[in-house]
Amino acid sequence: MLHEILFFFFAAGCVAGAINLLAQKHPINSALSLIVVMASLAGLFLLMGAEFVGAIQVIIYAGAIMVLFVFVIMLLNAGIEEHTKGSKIAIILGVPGAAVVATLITWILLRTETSNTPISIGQLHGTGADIGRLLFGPFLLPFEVTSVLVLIAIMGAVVLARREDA
Amino acid sequence: MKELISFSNHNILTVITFLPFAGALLLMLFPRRDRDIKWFALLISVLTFLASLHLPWHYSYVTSGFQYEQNIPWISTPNIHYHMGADGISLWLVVLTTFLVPLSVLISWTSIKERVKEFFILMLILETAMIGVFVSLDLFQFYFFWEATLIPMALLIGMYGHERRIYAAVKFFLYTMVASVFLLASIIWLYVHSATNWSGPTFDFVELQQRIQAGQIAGFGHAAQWLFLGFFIAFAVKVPLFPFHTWLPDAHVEAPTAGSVLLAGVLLKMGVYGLLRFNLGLFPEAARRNAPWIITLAIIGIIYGALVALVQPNMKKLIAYSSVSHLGFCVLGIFSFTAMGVSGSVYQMLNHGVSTGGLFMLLGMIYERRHTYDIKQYGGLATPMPVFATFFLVITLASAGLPMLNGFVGEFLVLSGAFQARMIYGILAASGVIWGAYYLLWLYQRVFYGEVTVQANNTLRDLNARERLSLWPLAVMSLVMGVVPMLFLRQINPAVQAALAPFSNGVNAAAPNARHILQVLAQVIGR
Amino acid sequence: MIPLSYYLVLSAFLFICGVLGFLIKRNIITIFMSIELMLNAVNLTFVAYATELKSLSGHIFVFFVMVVAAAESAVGLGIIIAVFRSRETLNVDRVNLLKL
Amino acid sequence: MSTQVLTSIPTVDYIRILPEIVLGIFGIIVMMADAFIPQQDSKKPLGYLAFIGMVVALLATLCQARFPGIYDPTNGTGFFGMVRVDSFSLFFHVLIALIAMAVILMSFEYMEVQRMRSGEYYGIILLAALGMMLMSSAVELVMIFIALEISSIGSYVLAAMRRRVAESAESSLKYFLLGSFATAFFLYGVALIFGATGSTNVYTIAGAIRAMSPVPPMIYLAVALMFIGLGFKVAAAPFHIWTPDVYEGSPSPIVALMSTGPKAAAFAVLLRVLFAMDAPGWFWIVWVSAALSMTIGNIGALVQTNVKRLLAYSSIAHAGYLLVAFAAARDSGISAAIFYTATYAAMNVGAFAIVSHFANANEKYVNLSDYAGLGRRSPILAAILTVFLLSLIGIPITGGFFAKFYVFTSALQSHLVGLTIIGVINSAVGAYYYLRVIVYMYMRDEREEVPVARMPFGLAVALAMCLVFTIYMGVLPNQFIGYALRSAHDLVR
Amino acid sequence: MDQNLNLWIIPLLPLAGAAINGLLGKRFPNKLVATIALFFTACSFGYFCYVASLFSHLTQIPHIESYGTWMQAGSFHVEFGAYLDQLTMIMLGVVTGVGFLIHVYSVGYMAHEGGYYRFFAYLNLFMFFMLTLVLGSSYLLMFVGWEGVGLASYLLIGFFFRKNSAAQAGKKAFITNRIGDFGFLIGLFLIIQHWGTLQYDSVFQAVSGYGVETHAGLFTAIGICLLIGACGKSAQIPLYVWLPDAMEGPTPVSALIHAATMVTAGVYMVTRSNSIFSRSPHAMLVVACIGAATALFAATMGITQTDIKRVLAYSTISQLGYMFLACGVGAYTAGVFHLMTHAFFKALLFLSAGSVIHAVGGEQDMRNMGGLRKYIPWTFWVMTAATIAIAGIPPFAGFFSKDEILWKTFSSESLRPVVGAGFNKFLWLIGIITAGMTSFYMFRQWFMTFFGEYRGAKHDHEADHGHAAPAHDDHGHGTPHESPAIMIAPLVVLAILSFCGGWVGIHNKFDGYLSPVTKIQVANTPAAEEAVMPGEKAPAEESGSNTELILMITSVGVALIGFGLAWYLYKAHPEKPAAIVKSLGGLYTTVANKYYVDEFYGATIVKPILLLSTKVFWKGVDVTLIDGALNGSAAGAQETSQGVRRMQSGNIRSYAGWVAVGAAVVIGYMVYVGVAR
Repeated sequence: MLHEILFFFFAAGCVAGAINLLAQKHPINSALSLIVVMASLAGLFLLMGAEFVGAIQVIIYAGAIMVLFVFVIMLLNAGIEEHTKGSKIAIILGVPGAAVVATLITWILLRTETSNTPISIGQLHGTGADIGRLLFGPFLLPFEVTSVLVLIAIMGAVVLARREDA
Repeated sequence: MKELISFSNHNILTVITFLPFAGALLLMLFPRRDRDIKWFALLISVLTFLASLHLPWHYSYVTSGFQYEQNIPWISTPNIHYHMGADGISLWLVVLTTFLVPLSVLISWTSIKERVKEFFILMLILETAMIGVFVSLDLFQFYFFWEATLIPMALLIGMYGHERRIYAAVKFFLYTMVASVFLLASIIWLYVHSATNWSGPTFDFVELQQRIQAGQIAGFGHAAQWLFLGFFIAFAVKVPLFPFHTWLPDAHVEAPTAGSVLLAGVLLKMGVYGLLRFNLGLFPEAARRNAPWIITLAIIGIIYGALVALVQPNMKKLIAYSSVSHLGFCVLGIFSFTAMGVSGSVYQMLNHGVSTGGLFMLLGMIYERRHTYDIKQYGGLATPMPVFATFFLVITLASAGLPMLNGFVGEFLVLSGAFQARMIYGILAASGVIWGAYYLLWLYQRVFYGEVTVQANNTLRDLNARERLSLWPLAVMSLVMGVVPMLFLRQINPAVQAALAPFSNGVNAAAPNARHILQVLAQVIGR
Repeated sequence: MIPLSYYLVLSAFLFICGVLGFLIKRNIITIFMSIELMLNAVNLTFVAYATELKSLSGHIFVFFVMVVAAAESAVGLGIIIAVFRSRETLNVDRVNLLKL
Repeated sequence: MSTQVLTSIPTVDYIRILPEIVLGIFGIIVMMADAFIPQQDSKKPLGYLAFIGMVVALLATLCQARFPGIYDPTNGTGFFGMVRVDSFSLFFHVLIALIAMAVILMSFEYMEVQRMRSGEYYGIILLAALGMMLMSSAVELVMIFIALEISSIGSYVLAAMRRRVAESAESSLKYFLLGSFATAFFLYGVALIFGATGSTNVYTIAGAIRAMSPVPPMIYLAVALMFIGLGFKVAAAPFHIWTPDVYEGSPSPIVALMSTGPKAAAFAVLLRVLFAMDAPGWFWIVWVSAALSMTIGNIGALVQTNVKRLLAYSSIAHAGYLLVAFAAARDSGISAAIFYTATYAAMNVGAFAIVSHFANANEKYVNLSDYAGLGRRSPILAAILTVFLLSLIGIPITGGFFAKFYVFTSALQSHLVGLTIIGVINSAVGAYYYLRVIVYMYMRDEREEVPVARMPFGLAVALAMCLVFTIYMGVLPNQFIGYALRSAHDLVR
Repeated sequence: MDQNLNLWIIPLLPLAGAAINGLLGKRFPNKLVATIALFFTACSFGYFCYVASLFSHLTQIPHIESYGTWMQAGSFHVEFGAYLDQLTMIMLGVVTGVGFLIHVYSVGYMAHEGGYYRFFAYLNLFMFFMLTLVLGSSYLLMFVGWEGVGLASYLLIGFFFRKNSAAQAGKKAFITNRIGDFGFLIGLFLIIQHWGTLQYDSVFQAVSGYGVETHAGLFTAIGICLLIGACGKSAQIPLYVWLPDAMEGPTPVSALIHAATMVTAGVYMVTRSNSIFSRSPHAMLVVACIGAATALFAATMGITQTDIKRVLAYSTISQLGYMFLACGVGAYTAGVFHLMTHAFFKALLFLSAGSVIHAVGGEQDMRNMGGLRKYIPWTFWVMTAATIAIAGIPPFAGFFSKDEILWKTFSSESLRPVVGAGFNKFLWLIGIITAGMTSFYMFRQWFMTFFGEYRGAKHDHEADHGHAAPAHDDHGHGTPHESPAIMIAPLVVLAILSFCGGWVGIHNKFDGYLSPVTKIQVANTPAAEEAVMPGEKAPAEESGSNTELILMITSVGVALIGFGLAWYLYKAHPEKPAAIVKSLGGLYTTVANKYYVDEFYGATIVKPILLLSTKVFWKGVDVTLIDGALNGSAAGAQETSQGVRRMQSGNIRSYAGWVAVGAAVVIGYMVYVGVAR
């Protein structure tokens, strides 16, 4: 029962955050909504026993990444977004397209039998230790390669942020 | 000695084909000293011509099929061979090519003043490609050379042409390009479906012909009509057959003289050659089925081209339209499926190369002096330029099909062949003879006769030695081809017989009634 | 017991919210946040499936997605700063020098 | 699972990622060396270093090829099934290394002319190349995703490298936002396929899909989502929309890289996903996408006056031709696609090399009208560009011809007559706009104010590479197509 | 086996002359040019005489020589060869003989013209082709000569090429001939189609198996096709229009080509093909009708002409009509006989007309002549002989041949299968009327030229006179003067021939000589003998000769009436014609304007064709339809391209929108496949 309550609580948080993200005019509000979504997701992760993932969801996403976002919003002094009508296509084609996509995905997800499998706490424990074993075992190579990804991101960020002197 | 001849017989086609290309490569290394470049280009092209004389010289009358064959694997996937070979038809077309190129070099001697090096490089590359088209027996290789002619020619038009050169070059390029992709698709289809139980797919013309005749190609029955059309459209545009001809006047008017000469003299022949070699050779049934409307188009082309030529105010355009008319004869002859018609058609190709090539050279000479092709700008030229007038007259008459000059033999045989196939073909097409005389003589009258009307024409100088040198061979050839056609027909005839072998029974084409045309159309649409 | 489909549909909803955000938001940063939302939605799917399949590689995937998201956000925000520097705007409708 | 942890990694596995290791090391060296070069100095030494790195990576790849057992068919996978070295991956490794080498070479001059001082430029190229290489050898979706991101992020950054130009930042932004957008779709697809099969390894998934009967719609949905993501990366219609803008704004050498390297790698992934993974149901999607790409690319290019934009549209069209080979499937189709990728890389890199040479400071001269009379002022370069353009048209004796030829041959072998006809008509239409460039170069009167610089050595080498390759593929494609066939065999084995 | 006569020498000699003069003549002095031209022509004539001397010794006639294959395709082949029989002999004689005389005349006539070498080269070239025409052993060689003489005619008519009218006339001649040649070609194709060859011997051999057609069939078709060719060359209705214009050429040319030789090629062809024509009464009928109609029609126009050469031109057409009439009624020999005599007197007429023109300094309008008798007595006398000859007054040559034709027209039975005997009488009537008219206009010309007072101005108006031959200005003559001896000499020879050339026809000698050529075997007609060999043997010999005598007297009478009328109107009462003209009004204008035939052709054929070509074909089909469609599709592609461009709005959100739509489609399809399968 608690499980259900928690699920619906976090799910409601996700949904509300996502809708608010869309609804808010000021980016900082959107960013805060996104943090709500992420935090709720972390809750959902924990609900499914994904401890490690839930933790880093908070640390990396809600913590690091969103802080970066907020920082940049502040840095660039972004105000309330103007309501420009730059794109009719996005509204006329894009939104119906997205709606179609949503409908189709949902439909398929719902009609697949496996989807009805109940998920309960403790089915799978994604503890740090297990994850670590995997990361340094079969997923060693991706893990190591991630360093390259980070490296390239750092170099890119440096290049982009640096002022080019004439 | 015998080994030497056998060796040279084996390699001669390669030598002829790639000698100009080698020359072009060497030319690239030349410093930009125009004089040396011209002489070198002339030397190469003359050497090629001399080498090509080997072909008729050592032609064997006892063996049938292709001669001077060379067949070595080139690419294994797909199975492409480097397969050279010539029969009586391609042999003379090769000689025609090598004959016209030195003359084109001569005619360009002073008219090309800028980017001389590029000009002659392009011309020699073009020669290689043109020869390659005629001697390729591998369909892929054929297409390879076929496309390769496109670029140098388009560049020659576009770089050295007149005011609307770009339009003309692009039109020429696109027209032929669009058409030849269908050729490519058809060739690939043939290749893909040519595999048999005991041998892999092939591009080899001879091999394909055998497999088609033996019915070994899967799905050929259904596809034949489409393949035929795919080949046909590419060749018909090149010929050019009405209504695909509109690129030709533009291309000719804008092209530099040498470009026009080679365009009319050789490139158009590639289309007719293709029709004869491939459309007839590979799809005899479809050819017979489609002959009525193709002949109809050819006849329309003959009359239509002549009538439009009649009213052109621009000399070069006039000759261009006359080409439409003349090439109509060639197509007509081929699709008459009679020995006379086809031999005549091949002969007409050679004739047209000589006489129309000559006309374009003459127009080039006058253009060099006055920089206009407008007929109104001329009149009375026979007074200041009698030698020019004489040459022009000879070539004009040759083009008009005067007996004892070359045009007659071809026209006569074609018309006679067409007449045998179906009386009305011959009668309608023969009316082209009247128009031919009309527009050519009218042109001649307006340009050469009467008093000199434009002051600038009074001081025109007559032809110089170089120009005469470039015209003499044509005039002589016109006469020789008119008087001793057997020199050429001896080798053409067996090849024509071979080409017509699948048509030997029930030679006559079906009646060209409206119902038949509708049937063909329905077939085309219905698929 | 919450069926798997609840998670999946929730995830799909979030994903589409991200897509819609991309389509209707004008501020570049918000658009970028929409993308993050999409990635988060995918993460939810991964975790849900991982639980269902009792396979930890789903978690691993989420881990990598996060790393990638972090890297992307570093670079992405750098790009946004660069754009802001040159155009003095964050409105995506005004960033259209390149067109046609 | 715990036993796996204990299993030590065999040495041979390191050889399986040897080129990547080399590139990683050289990337770091370049990055660190950057610190020792004063800000205002030319970064050319870094370029040399990067070039050497690429050469070493190339040698490493060749070393891989020589190493016994490494790409032995049964035992090609390493790192717990993360990467697989086979003819297919080797092919793309070599291709990407060569592309990167050419791009580095042409960048020397470009950096000078554009007064770009970022040493990271070369480092990022190296690391991005690493990502691309890894894409071609990765057989695990995690690995593929990360590699894809490495190459993408590298491309995003490189696209923004023209720091003085607003367009560059904008193109980077567009690339980045839309790229991430598409990546999200890809990722979603991965998630679904993971959910449906319980695996992220391409070959395991293939096995699972084969075992399933009927294949659940979920798989189809997942394949659709993955196709959206990858279709975006290869610029296939209808996901091509970013291409012209991004290509126009990015630095020319980077466009050369972007339009070939990541694209080739993405095609490799697409090949893996569609064929090795045995993805179902995609035939008509690819068919339509191919037809659309060809048509939109060629039609769109007709009226372009900016050469880079024109080549961008052309790249959409070429993606379409490539997809024709995909639709044809079978060994011949796959090998045709592989062949096409390589040939397209050669001619396109060559074309962009010349474009970047002519572009001059701030890429001022990239309009068609700036090319007027080039044939006279710079005959050699114009001639070389002509060769590339002719190859792009598909004229014989150039590689482009054989590339198209193989594609259409395979299409006809699979009885795709309709697609073939659309293809050949398109290649005829496409001739027009390439020809327009040639027309401008040779047939229009020159504009004196457009300067023509001398051809620097680096560019010459890069051009020579591309030219030789283009012609070689056009005259003797034998060996190459043979290799492509073998790769195709390896891929689906 | 007969000896090889090397007949090729006969045509090749003039060709050699033409080649030498044409290629090198420009640097030669006029004397040398003339010598070369005369030498080769004379040699040709001489060789002909040599052949003639051997002719009677030949065992086999026709004597056929072959020199090798000209062309071959499939089973069809044509040889270079010579075909020598009596007909050929006559034609060779006329061509080389008269040709030589006219060459001689030209030496004097053309002495002061520019392009002397050109003239003689052309003239020799003409000889070559004409000899090829008559000597060739196949229809194709005949066609070669046929077209070749057309070329020579074109060149020579346009000899004064600076004159637009001359150039125009040359072109007109060539093209009108081409129209005829078109028919000829079709005829040849028919022959090839049925007998696979064009060699005379093979064709005639093949033909001999057929009988006379009772209904129009193959032979009629061939015959009419050949006839179209003959109409073109021999200036018959409806293709006669070129001949009057051809008078723009130098007068010797008119004499040689447009009177004596080339224009008679049609008659030669019909005669040569008699075995074909004789098998088709229908074709014969057409030949006869065209001949008769042309004879009459041209004669009416001749009456109104005032240009001395044009009168002769129409007279030529009219006389050719006579010959066709003869051939049409099966009297080939009569036709050829008239051909020969006509060659003599018409050449003479032209040459003396030339002499007159020469005398009065290029003037050709008879209204500006008169009284020339005193100034140029030689010319006067030879012209008198010729005029009497053409008028058909015995014992001059024209009388014999013309009388023969009229008699055969009256009596022939070869048309009997298609028309009744009355039709022959009708044709005869036309013939006799024409004869009267001929006599009238010829004497009119004679009177107008030589009698009365000299009406010519003093030649100072030369510059503004359209018809003036340009090069006579250097004479500066105030009064008409006689031509030099070199011109008079050929005239005298021709005058003698005109006088006595007809005597060979007495007692049907000529007929007998030619009969082997025209005698053919027709398988299925019992009456064939008499039908096709009229005069050879007549069942009612006595009554026939009585009728013949009556007809003879009638024709002479008519000729005399014509003379009398001419005398009355143009000698006795020179003011009368004007009054008559006035009274005739529109009729006269119509006839004087040649029935407006040229205008009619121009308005109904030439103009519409040019208009059609320009407006419909060129501007319509080519530019608008085909290129329009192409440019339209190109523009369409550009439009589409602009559309594709507009997709590229530059807005990221729009791009995302496209991606979303694409995604929706892709996902939609895949889901459809996944679920539906």
